[in-house]
Order: sequence, then C-alpha cells, then structure tokens
Amino acid sequence: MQFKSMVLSNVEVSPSYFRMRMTAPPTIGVSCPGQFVMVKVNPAIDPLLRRPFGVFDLGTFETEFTDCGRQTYLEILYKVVGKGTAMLSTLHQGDHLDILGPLGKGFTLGDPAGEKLLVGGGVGLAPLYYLAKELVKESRVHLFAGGRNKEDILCITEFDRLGVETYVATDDGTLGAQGLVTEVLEQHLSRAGANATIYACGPTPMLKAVAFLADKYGIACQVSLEGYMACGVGACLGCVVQGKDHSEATPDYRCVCKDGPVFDQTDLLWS
Amino acid sequence: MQFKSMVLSNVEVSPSYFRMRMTAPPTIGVSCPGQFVMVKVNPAIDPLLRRPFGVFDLGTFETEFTDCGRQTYLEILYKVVGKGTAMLSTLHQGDHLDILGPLGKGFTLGDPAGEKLLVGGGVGLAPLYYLAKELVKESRVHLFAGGRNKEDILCITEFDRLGVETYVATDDGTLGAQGLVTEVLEQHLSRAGANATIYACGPTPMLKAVAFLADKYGIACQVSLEGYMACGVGACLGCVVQGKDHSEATPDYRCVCKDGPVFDQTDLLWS
Amino acid sequence: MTQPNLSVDIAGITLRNPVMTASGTFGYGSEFAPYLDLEKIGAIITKGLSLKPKAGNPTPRIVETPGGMLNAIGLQNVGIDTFIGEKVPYLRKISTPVIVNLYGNSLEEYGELAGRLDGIAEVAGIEVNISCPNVKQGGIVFGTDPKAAFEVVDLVRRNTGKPMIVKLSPNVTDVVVMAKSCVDAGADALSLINTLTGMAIDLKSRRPILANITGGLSGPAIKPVALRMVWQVARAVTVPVIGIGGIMTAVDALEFILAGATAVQIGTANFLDPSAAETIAAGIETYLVENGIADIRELIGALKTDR
Amino acid sequence: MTQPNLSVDIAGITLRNPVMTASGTFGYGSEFAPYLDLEKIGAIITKGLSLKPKAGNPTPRIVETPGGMLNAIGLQNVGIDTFIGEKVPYLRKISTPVIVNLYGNSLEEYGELAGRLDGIAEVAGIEVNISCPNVKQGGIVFGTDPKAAFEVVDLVRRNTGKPMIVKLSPNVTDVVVMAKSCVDAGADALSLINTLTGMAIDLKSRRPILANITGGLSGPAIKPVALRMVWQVARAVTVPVIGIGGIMTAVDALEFILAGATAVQIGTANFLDPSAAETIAAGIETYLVENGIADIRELIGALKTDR
Ligand SMILES: Cc1cc2nc3c(=O)[nH]c(=O)nc-3n(C[C@H](O)[C@H](O)[C@H](O)COP(=O)(O)OP(=O)(O)OC[C@H]3O[C@@H](n4cnc5c(N)ncnc54)[C@H](O)[C@@H]3O)c2cc1C
Ligand SMILES: Cc1cc2nc3c(=O)[nH]c(=O)nc-3n(C[C@H](O)[C@H](O)[C@H](O)COP(=O)(O)OP(=O)(O)OC[C@H]3O[C@@H](n4cnc5c(N)ncnc54)[C@H](O)[C@@H]3O)c2cc1C
Ligand SMILES: Cc1cc2nc3c(=O)[nH]c(=O)nc-3n(C[C@H](O)[C@H](O)[C@H](O)COP(=O)(O)O)c2cc1C
Ligand SMILES: Cc1cc2nc3c(=O)[nH]c(=O)nc-3n(C[C@H](O)[C@H](O)[C@H](O)COP(=O)(O)O)c2cc1C
Ligand code: FES
Ligand code: FES
Repeated sequence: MQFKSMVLSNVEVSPSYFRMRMTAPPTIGVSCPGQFVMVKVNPAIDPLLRRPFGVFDLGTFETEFTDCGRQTYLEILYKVVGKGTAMLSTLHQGDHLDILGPLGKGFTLGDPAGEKLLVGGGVGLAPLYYLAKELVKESRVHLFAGGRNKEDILCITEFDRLGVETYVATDDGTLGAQGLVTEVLEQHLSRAGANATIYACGPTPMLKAVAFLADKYGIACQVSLEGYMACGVGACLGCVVQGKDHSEATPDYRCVCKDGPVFDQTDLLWS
Repeated sequence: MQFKSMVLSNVEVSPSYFRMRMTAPPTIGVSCPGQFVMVKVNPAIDPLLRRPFGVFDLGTFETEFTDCGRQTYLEILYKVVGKGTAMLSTLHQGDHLDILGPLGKGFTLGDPAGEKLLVGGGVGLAPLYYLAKELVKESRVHLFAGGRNKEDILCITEFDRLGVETYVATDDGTLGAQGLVTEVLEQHLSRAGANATIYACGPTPMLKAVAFLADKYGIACQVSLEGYMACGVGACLGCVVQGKDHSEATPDYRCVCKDGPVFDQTDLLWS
Repeated sequence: MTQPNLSVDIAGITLRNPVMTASGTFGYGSEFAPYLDLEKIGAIITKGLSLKPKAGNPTPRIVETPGGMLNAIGLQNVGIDTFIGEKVPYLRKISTPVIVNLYGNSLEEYGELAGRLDGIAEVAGIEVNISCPNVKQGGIVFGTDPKAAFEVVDLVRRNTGKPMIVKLSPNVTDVVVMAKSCVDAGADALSLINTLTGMAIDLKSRRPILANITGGLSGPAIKPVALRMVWQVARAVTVPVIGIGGIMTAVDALEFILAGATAVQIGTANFLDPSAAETIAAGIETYLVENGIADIRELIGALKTDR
Repeated sequence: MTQPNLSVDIAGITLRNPVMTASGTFGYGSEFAPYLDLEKIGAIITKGLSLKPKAGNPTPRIVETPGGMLNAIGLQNVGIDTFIGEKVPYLRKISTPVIVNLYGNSLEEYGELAGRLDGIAEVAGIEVNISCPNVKQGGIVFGTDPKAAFEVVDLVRRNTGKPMIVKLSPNVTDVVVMAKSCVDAGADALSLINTLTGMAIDLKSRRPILANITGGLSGPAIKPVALRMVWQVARAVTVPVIGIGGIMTAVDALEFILAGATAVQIGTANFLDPSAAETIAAGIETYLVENGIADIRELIGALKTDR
C-alpha cells in the first residue's frame, strides 16, 4: 500500500545510525519479517527516487488521538550514507513522509523446532529485529552481529530483552570478539543441528561467506539482499540479481524488490 | 556579501503573506532602502535558483548569545506564490538559509523638505517600510497602499507607528476606499508640492499608472521593478528592462538587479 | 457544467483519457494494479518486447541523477513466446487498451515480431522503439538515422494491420527530420521522447556507476527538452503526437498537450508514485472542469506563440 | 605531503588550476570580484562577444526548470569596440588568463572578430561558440553541421594566432563527428557542452514562458548528458577537452576530469553561489591532498571502464 506517514521520533542510536518511528495505518499488512518499505524523503525532486529500508519493528501503542485509542507504528533503523539518508536524519516529530510498502518477500519462519541463527552485518541488523520478535515466540534464537567497530553494533540490548542470545564480533575488537562475524558463526555451526536455519542480512561479502558456510555445514540459509531500486514493485527491472540458473542465453534474473529481498541462498548465483 | 543566516521567526501576517526575521552579520551594509537579497531556500537543487526579496526591515536587538550583546537582523515580507515561497513559509526558528546581498541600487532619499509619497501594491509594500523608517527621520511621509482586498493590505499599523499617514484602497472596498490606489494617489497629487517625490513598488500595471501620473503632475518618481533573476549581480543578463533610449539598433537594456531594482521612472521605456 | 470530454483517438485507438503509461516503467500493468485503478487510465504500454528473451545488462542498471535517473536495463524481457503465454491472459481482463512496445536488433527481427503480434487480439496497437542499435550494421542506432528509421517503420508497416506508433529518440540533431521520415514510412502516430543518453561516475571507485557505462536519462530533468521536441514535431506532422518526458503532474501533462500532444505517457513518475497515472488523469479532468473546457481536444496544440 | 600540482595546460595557456568560469555566467569577471578571489581560479571566459553590439532577446529570458534553468538571453553583448574600450582595462589588472568567447551571425563575422581580437595582448585565448545560427544560410546552426563547423573553425584559425578553443553544441546526433571536424579544422582544444535546447510553458497564459519560445538548458539536470559527451569526445581526439555542464561541486568537477576533461567550466553554479568556482578549485586541491595524488594530471581520463 501507499500511505502518508507522520514521524513520531527519530533518534540517533549510534553515531550516524538513526531509528525512526512513524505512524502507519492499522491495515498495514506486513506478511512476514524481512519486507521493506520505500520512503519518499520529501515531495521535491531532490532526491528523486524513493529509498528502500527494511521493517525494523511494527506495533501499536496507546494514544488518545485516535478513535480506537491505539495507533499503529512502523520503525526503520538506518545509516546515514548519502543525500537521502542525510535528509531523513534531519526530520522531526510531526514531519511527513510518503511510504510505499510493505513490499517484497520476507523471511520464511520454518520449523519452530530448529535453532534460528540470525547474522547481521552493520545496519543489516535492521530487518532481523522484527524477525527475532516473531521467532522467539516459538524458537531458540541466536544473533551474530558484526561490524567494523563497536559503533556499528546496534540495538543489542533490544535483542537481549527479547531473550535472543547475542554474539558480537568487530574488526577492531572494540566490542565482542575481534574478527569477522562469520568466524563466530562458524564456531556455532559446527555444533548446530541439521534443522537449524540461518537468516542473514548485511554487506555482500558477508552474505557470500555465510552462504559458503551454509553449504559447508549443510544448513538452510536465507539471505536478504540489497539492490539499486527505482520502482520497488517489479516493474523497472533495475534491482535484479542473477538466479542460480542464469546464463546469457537463458537469463534467470530475479527482482530483489519483488522476488526478494529475501532469497534462499541456494536459489542465487554466487559469482 | 554572501552569508549564512538563521531564521529567528516566520509569521503569517495575513493569509499567505509571511514576515520572516533572520540573523545577519553586523557588517551587512545596506547602502539605502530598496535594496534586495537573494535567498537560497534550501541547499538542494529544487528549487535551483535563489529568490529575490526586498529588505523589509533591518535592525539589531539585545541578546545574550553574542559577545557584544547585540544581534543584527534582517526582515523580509513575502507572499506565497510558488514553490520557493511555499518552502520558505514552512521554515522554523533555527532553520538555516544562505543569503546573498544586499544587492542593487535602492531609493534616493532626496531633499528632506519635499513630501514623500509611498505607493505600494500588495507585497510591493515590502521595501517601503524600511524606506519609510529612514524618511520619517526628516520628512513628511504618506503611504498609499493598494490591493485586491483587505488581506492584501499589510503591516499598516507598523507604518502608522512610524508616524506615516496611510491611505488604503482595495478593489473590493473591504478596506479603505474602493478602487485603485492610483485614484487615491491622484487626489493627493493634485495638491502636492512640486518638490514631492513618489516612491512606488508593486505590479507593473500599477507602476505604469503611477509613472503616468508622475508625468502628468510633474512630480519626481522612483519605481522599484521586478524581473526574473538568476545571478542578482549583473552577470547573466536575465533580468533586464528597456531603458528610455532603447531600440534594436542601439540597445539600452538595464539590469534590474544591478542598475535597479529602483529606477527613476523617466529613465525607463514604458511601452 | 456537464462532464468534460477527455477521450482522444490515437491512430484509431480510442483512449478514455490522454494518460498512458510509458514502456519499461509500468511492467505489464499488473505490477501496479494494487496501487491504482487500471480502468482509469488511457492506455498501458508494456515493457519493450523482443523476439527472443533478452537477459539485459549486468547491474547496476539504474542510478539517480540531479532531477532524473539513468537506466541501462538493456531491454530485458521475456520474449514473445512467454509474453503470449503468460502476460496476454492477464491483459484480457482489463478494458484499457494495451499497446505493445517492441524492438529488434536487426531489421528482420522488427518485421517478424510485428507480424507475430498482428494476430493477437488483446494487443490494441504497437509502439515501435527505434532507439536500438542495429547489431548487424555495426550498432548504429536505427532511430538516429532517417534512412534506417524509414526502413524499420516501412517493414513493420508491411507486417502489421495494427495501429502503429513510432517512438522517437531525442539523441538527434533534428528530430523533425526523423519524425517526417517515420510518418512517410507509415507511422500512424509518433511518441517522444525516449531517454537522452547520459553517464554517471563514481569518484571513489573511478568507475562508471552503470555496468553498461552509459544509460538513458529520464525524469523531470529532461522535461524542457521533451517539451521542445514535442512542440517542434507536432507543428511539422499531421499524425497525432504523444508527449513523454519528465511528466510528474497534471500541469506537466497539460503543458505537453498545449505544445501539441494528443496524449502523454507517464514514465519515471510511476516509480515515485505508483498511482501517478491515475492521479494525473484525474487532475486533467479537474482542470477542464474548473476552467470550463468542454473537451480536452480544445487544448491540443493551443499554445499561443504570438506576442 | 607536498602541495599537489593543480596546474594544467590548455592549448598553450597555463592555468593555475583546472577551474574556469563558463561564458555568459560570469559577466566579465568584475561582477563576481566581491564574492571570490579571481586570482584563485584557473581562467575566466567572458560573455559571448560579437562584432556589433547585440540587443539580445526580449524578456522573460530565463526560467527555472526541474534541476536546471533555460536561458534565452540572445547573446546580448556590448560588441568588440566597447569591449576593448571598457572591459579590457579591467582585465589587465588580474593575472588569471582571460579567454574571450566569441560568435558571429555569418562566417565572415567570425573571421573578422577573431582577427580583431588577435591583436589584444590581454586576451589569453579565444573560445569559439559555434552554437549560433548562420543568418545568411537560412539560420542553420553552425555547430550542428560538421561541414559548417569546419568552415568556421578553419576561417577563425587563419585569422588568429591565439590559442583557440572550440565550444561544441550537444544538440547533435554524434558529438564525436563534430569534435573531429573542429580538430581537423585547427582547434587547439574543445569545450563541451553548450546548452541543450529546451522549452517551458505557462499553463495559465497558454504561452511559452520565454519570449524567445525556446532556450538553452543548463544546470545539474544536464550533467549526465555532458559527462557522457565529454567521455566520448575525450577518447576520440588528442587535443585537450574542457568539461562543462551542471558542475556544482568539486566532486562533479573531478568526475568530468576522470571522464577525460583536462579542465572544467562552472556555469549555472555561479548563480547559486557566486564563490562556486573558487570553492570548487579548493575542493579539488583538498581531494588531491587527502588521496595522496601529487598531480591533477594523474586523474585526467583515469576512468576505469573494464569490469
Ligand atoms: C531491500 C532493501 C532494504 C534496505 N534496508 C535498509 C535498512 O533497513 N537500513 C539502512 O540503513 N539501509 C537499508 N538499505 C540501504 C538503503 O536503501 C540505502 O542506504 C539508501 O537508499 C541510501 O540512500 P542515500 O540517499 O542516503 O544514499 P545515496 O548514495 O545518495 O543514494 C543514491 C542512490 O543509490 C541508492 N543506494 C545507495 N546505497 C544503496 C544500497 N546500499 N542499497 C540500495 N540502494 C542504494 C539510493 O537508494 C539512491 O537511489 C536497504 C536497501 C534495500 C535494497
Ligand atoms: C528585486 C525584487 C524584489 C522582490 N521583493 C519581494 C518581496 O519583498 N516580497 C515578495 O513577496 N516578493 C518579492 N519579489 C518577488 C519574488 O521574488 C517572487 O515572488 C518569488 O521569487 C517567487 O518564487 P516562487 O518560487 O514562490 O515562485 P515560482 O513561480 O515557483 O518561481 C519560479 C521562478 O520565477 C521567479 N519569479 C516568480 N515570480 C517572480 C516575480 N514576481 N519577480 C521575479 N521573479 C519571479 C522565481 O524567482 C523563480 O525563479 C521580488 C522580486 C524582485 C525581482
Ligand atoms: C527503467 C526504464 C525502462 C525503460 N524501458 C523502455 C523500453 O523498454 N522501451 C522504450 O521504448 N522506452 C523505455 N523507457 C523509456 C520511457 O518509456 C520514457 O520514454 C522515458 O523514461 C522518458 O519519460 P519519463 O521522463 O516520464 O520517464 C524506459 C525508461 C525507464 C526509466
Ligand atoms: C545565462 C547564460 C548565458 C550563457 N551565455 C553563453 C554565451 O554567451 N556563450 C556561450 O558559449 N555559452 C553561453 N552559455 C552556456 C554556458 O557557458 C555553459 O556552456 C552552459 O550553461 C552549461 O554549463 P552549466 O550547466 O554549468 O551552466 C550561457 C549559459 C547561461 C546559463
Ligand atoms: S526496483 Fe524496480 S524491479 Fe525492482
Ligand atoms: S539577475 Fe543576472 S543580470 Fe540581473
């Protein structure tokens, strides 16, 4: 759906990382964690295109300002990297945004009995929080969070509070283990059950490494990808990635926006 | 000069008319009333060009936030007509603007003994307030303010407070006399002294009518013009008007931004 | 006042209003069905179709530029067979005319494709994209050479009885020469503009941002160029002209109509607002009502250029 | 690290840095003296000069468009006599090279004007604007026909010993053909792009906004087109290329340099920020320092296009 939203709060949770809460219509249907929204930062033509962000959280709170006494909200967690996110970071409570979404295919929750291994690199953590919220209802959930330094490790206490067991790795060792998050993950994989599932979101090199480990240990793995997007609905073919059967003669392009952003890692061509 | 300015206040004084006060450096030198500033509404490319506005007021106020205990301010009075002014109207205290100015040649105050007849149409009043402030120090000043209806008649009490005698005319008679402001002006001109001076700012048809009256009664008349501007400094030649000697063979174009915006009406070609 | 007439005729296709969606920006229509009422727009133009499925270019394929965007999708599409098998059944369900945008990499491909589409009842008309390189002729773009354009259009004409729109490239010295050449070859209508060729560079990596190096510029940035070309062409030909390029609002659309366009196409705007086409059509209607204009056709080419 | 070298050579003119100001957007330099240090920029290109004073077009002459602006100044200028009498004395006071942009309405005018400027010591070089209609030849624009362009450039070459830059029009099918033609005729350097022809319409009055109906599009909107053309031309010719079109920041300027430009010109940006040229020059220096690049020339054409 497409809706007008009002900013409720916009807080810098770590240097250059912001968490924004905004209003959403009660009918907003997020079919599964891992979906995303496309945000029009302002009505002007600069920036022109919408910006995609994963759904970090979704819920309702009590308010005297609606008839039913409750207001639905949507949260995103974002990193300031360019023009659009810089503008987003200057918005205040009461400012307005135009939102398209939730869009795309998110994570499959799967068999609750299996261990759930969430792997997030930097702001890749964003869609994993809402995922964790759903998973903890029935499953044992672990989070492996990686980043260059401690400032890239976001909202760990929130995951803690959900009852998720968290493991942290940073390149410079300023928080958690020093090294790559995939190293910490591998230690765990070696003793994980065959019915475990990995859910990963982060930079492409990390996803590649995770997919490699998933193959190595024979564990199911869903990855959430990024892609440069214009439409968000599968029409422009801007955001495509190569599916496992892709070749020039028999093209197998998948839209990150519509067929993803979450894919089973075995469905993709990891070149 | 070019300077960064901070919005101090931005108040709707009449439907779709705003008065904005902003900080200015103490060294801002307005050489005479009638000069203007070019405002970059935001740092993005939409809108791209600066917008010109007359200096409505300039002064200082006491503050604890500067070393010397005073802060210089600049005021503009503007009407929301399009994209740029609409964006301006949404700015709040603390927002930032980039200002170029003061620019151009303003009003000549002339012999203090003569009566000063200010004629403003709608938002054309803007540069006349700062002019009146200077003129009342030594001269008798009258203001003739015109508009379509009472909502176009701005800041009359401010002029009153300066000791200016005000006359109002509106097309629909909702304030002051019903009719054109030039009709009210003409009644006055017929008994004005030869050393009187008219200072007019407003829509072109009004200025034309005023110039005609000035000729008819042999009274000096300065008019402040508008023109579509890009540079504001006489470089792009976008804002020109035809000077009195203009012809295709011997062009006599004047820049509104640099040679004006205020011209002696006899220097212009009123076609 | 009674309801104004918004209906226009393009090459024998009756549109309920002059707002179409531009090829490549609206998929096959179904993608946008959740966001607007497809029955409220004038026509749908589908993604550029070729004989064989086309992989398209590697990614990145799009990049934002000041007031616009570059795309180098590389005309990825499912090919005519899958189109017939998978897309046509959906199109059958909507009453809005569907016009198929097509292209070829050789003269022969254009002809064959047009011939195959000719038999499909669901296809209300075709739009021939001539902004494609002729692979057999060293890659020179059909749409930048009046003779090559004539040949393509002439061949397509001989292979189809459907209404034929020819879509012009703006990357030419004289768009009027191209327009006349296409009309001479049998075009029933002209649409313009396709994208302007542009490029974007990433300073950090010192590489072009698009994998394809160059791409096509669309969006508000190109509107002044599009408006100028539509005005030039509409004065020079007698067939209807369809205006395309940076149309975001009903006001933009009306400007193109004043310049001589009988209809308009909405492209990049669909990405910013998936209901844009419907909103713009409604906005045109409101404008007519508010200004007491009984028929949109009164505005076509009504630009006053005397002083 | 020691100071990096920013100096480049264009057709024998040594610039202290690669940032010039574009013709028609910087007056004669003096207009901007209150806002920047003219001694900190690479070169000043003056407003297009003609033999006789030129009135220019009626107003409105400019209009803002999405991410850009259209201008139809009509090349208003004081003519060569007044230029020599009133402008040259000021130019004498600054050490920054001053390059005179010139145009004619006929072949002969170009030749005569070039000849007269040849004797003026304060003129470091000339930039020939060929985006002008040949009034004697039915108004076809010199810069859109390779033969006409060759003739103009060839004639100017024979009338001047000064370094000669030829400024190319983007309103052509193949800018490389035009570029080669001008180099063959003796151009020492090429600058591009001039403005794209565009149009804007006022719905209310149903009139074109510009009195001249069409105008030239400049500003950020055209940057992708300019970058593409600079890249195409720089690969095809051996003379230095000067990049122009929508440059607002040092990053923009560096992108043009990567694409192959030896220097850049700042146009519309001067209107948004009268100190833009100095700021951009300083920004380029900062970039070199921060990235440990000893010489700006390492970046010229350094774009990597392999994958
Ligand atoms: C499905 C999806 C979900 C995402 N979720 C999040 C999230 O929850 N939190 C978060 O911080 N970021 C997320 N991103 C990345 C986010 O979209 C970009 O960081 C953002 O678009 C950058 O915009 P900008 O204007 O600041 O940067 P600029 O670099 O100025 O953007 C220029 C253009 O490039 C695009 N772009 C730049 N970086 C990326 C990127 N990494 N992925 C896709 N497009 C990009 C922009 O959308 C824009 O079109 C997500 C991306 C995708 C595709
Ligand atoms: C010297 C001078 C002093 C002015 N002083 C005032 C003032 O004190 N208060 C005030 O309300 N207005 C003043 N104006 C008019 C004011 O500049 C315009 O109303 C404003 O630029 C409109 O911008 P916009 O984006 O809202 O309108 P849009 O119509 O969206 O603007 C589009 C373009 O047209 C230009 N434009 C539109 N209307 C005018 C106009 N009347 N004059 C010049 N350019 C215009 C804009 O600058 C912009 O480039 C003055 C104009 C000039 C030339
Ligand atoms: C992502 C994208 C894909 C496009 N694909 C096609 C296409 O397949 N065939 C075609 O003729 N035009 C194609 N175009 C061009 C558009 O139909 C349109 O002519 C152009 O974008 C200008 O209009 P706009 O500024 O409204 O987007 C495409 C444009 C975009 C942005
Ligand atoms: C107001 C204005 C006047 C111009 N006059 C001239 C001119 O006299 N001669 C010329 O060769 N180019 C002229 N140009 C073109 C610019 O020099 C430059 O090529 C063009 O604006 C693109 O650069 P930009 O996008 O940085 O503005 C003019 C441009 C503008 C905006
Ligand atoms: S963003 Fe358009 S197809 Fe995915
Ligand atoms: S605004 Fe540029 S010359 Fe006046």
